[in-house]
Amino acid sequence: MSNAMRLLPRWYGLWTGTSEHESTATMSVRTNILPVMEGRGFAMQTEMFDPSTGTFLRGVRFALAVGPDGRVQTVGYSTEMGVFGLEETPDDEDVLALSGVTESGIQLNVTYREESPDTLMFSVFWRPHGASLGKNARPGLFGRIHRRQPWRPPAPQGGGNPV
Amino acid sequence: MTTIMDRFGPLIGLWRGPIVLQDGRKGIAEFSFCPHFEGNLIELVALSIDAETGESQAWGMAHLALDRAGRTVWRQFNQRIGFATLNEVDDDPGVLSASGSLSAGRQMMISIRQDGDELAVTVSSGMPDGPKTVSRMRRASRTLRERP
Amino acid sequence: MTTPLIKRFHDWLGVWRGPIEWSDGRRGIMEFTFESIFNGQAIEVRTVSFDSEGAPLTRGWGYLSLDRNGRVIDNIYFSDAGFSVLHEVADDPGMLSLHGPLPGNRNLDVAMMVEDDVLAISSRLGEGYAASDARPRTFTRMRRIGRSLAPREEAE
Amino acid sequence: MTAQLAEFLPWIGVWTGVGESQAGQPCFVRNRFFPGLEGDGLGMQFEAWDPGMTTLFHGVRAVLATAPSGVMRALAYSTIHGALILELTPDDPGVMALAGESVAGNRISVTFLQEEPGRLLFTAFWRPAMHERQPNDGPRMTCGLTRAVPKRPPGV
Repeated sequence: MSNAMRLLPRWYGLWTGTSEHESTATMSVRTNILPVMEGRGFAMQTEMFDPSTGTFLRGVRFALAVGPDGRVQTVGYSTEMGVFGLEETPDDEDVLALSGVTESGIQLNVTYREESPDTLMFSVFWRPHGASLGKNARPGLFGRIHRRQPWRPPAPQGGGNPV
Repeated sequence: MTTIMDRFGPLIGLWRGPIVLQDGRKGIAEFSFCPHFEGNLIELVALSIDAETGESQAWGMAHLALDRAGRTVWRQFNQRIGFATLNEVDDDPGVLSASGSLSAGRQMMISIRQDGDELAVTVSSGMPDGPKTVSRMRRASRTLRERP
Repeated sequence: MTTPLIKRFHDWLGVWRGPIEWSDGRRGIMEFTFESIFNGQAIEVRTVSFDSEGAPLTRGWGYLSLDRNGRVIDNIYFSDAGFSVLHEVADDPGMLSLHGPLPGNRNLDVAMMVEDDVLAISSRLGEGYAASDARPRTFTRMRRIGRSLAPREEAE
Repeated sequence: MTAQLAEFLPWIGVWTGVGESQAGQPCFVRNRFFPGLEGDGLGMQFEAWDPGMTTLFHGVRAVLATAPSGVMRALAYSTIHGALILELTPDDPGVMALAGESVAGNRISVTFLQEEPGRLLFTAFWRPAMHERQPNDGPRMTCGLTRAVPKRPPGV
């Protein structure tokens, strides 16, 4: 079984955290991982915001599924790069690795590593298609997201309530 | 309003109706178009359902967006042919037609004609003159039929 | 990260479909979708039934959650009946039985069970306080469609 | 879909902003409106986080629908108040005002007000059941929300 179809059911849920963009800006990240197509595929829906103003900055939606030829690929769209199709590439057993070329001719490499059951580290490299990836190239985007339970009020709802 | 929503905004919503699949099976088709990222992307979830048992006969998803040059791009998956990227081809006004190549020299073609609360869809994914999937759906958000 | 609610209804999560005949004679396909929300704090339930041409017959929406005593609360909207808050009543293990008031001095009973990839539901819309058992019930048996949508634990 | 519900259709999409919770905490709010009940209702997903998005202070999933009587209500699940049914109270155009009681008896009020085409003002408050029945003064949550519109830079 591919890493994707083994890891994604485990990663089902709402994840949030922060991301660095080309080591210049820090963004808040919200990623929703959920089954689609009646559980036969999985979607990763990510939005990134300016943490001080709450303004939306960029977003990516993709769905992964197993094709008739057994390859795991995506239907995907990024507000920065448009429509894209990525394919899963072999990697360590706790890593989801995807790569491909976007419609705007950008070579894209995306990885999610499970650091713990509720922490994922992700990185995204991009470069013009055909250009080589420099030996110590830094990812354009990298960060950590965490899956947590919502805050619950102490019973009864009269206690110290942050909302 | 984004240019893609300008053209395809009326598709947004859920459609359902009879379908005859390319392999001859009959069922109920369900197409759900939803806008994302302020209408820069339209996501389609598609299903064909056996009218007797409710089992899913076919399923898939697609992304409809504009490329850098402003052309409509249709990136899709369905369980029979897998993944394909289609580009818009000329057709009558108000009709979305897109085509793209598949493996082994096959060609995929989809055309969607929306007219008020009616949606006509034709899909072929074999040899150009091969059998097609054909469906006529109606907007599902109509008021419910009165209970007897 | 499993919650008490997901531990109990883990197997229900996903899409279910099957034929239905309403007590008033309408016939079609019934579909239920159970989706875990807020990392398992509640389950959103979306329902639709449509006839053989795809024309919609009924629509519904609900939220399953646990009250402070660990019993199920199910607040629902159903196009034939309106809004209600249903509370769990005692029944056999594995069976979820819910009861609640509806506007207009009516009430709703629902019993649901999942067994071997079949979701069986029996429901009854009743009038008045006298809970006469002669009122018609609507039964439906739906099969799981596709795969379970349950969050998978670290080690199964 | 009723004309009253259709009035809110232009709000479909994601809205975000930073504001202050009823307890005075700074928070980041994300709210999404989407077609629900196959287009016969309006779905809502509301999340109030701390600015760094490490804690979900309050999450709500809901659908606004029309009861058979014609009254419009929001069926909801809140991570704080649990199962809710709130009534859409009559108000000016461009205002969605919802009010009701939770199962625990807390009184809840939620309002979205369209200030400009791309801007909503969100306010909400809840009062414990035993709180004396005075009008709307007292602390509340407020947050200005703007549409999440992607900025497509040239090049990449």
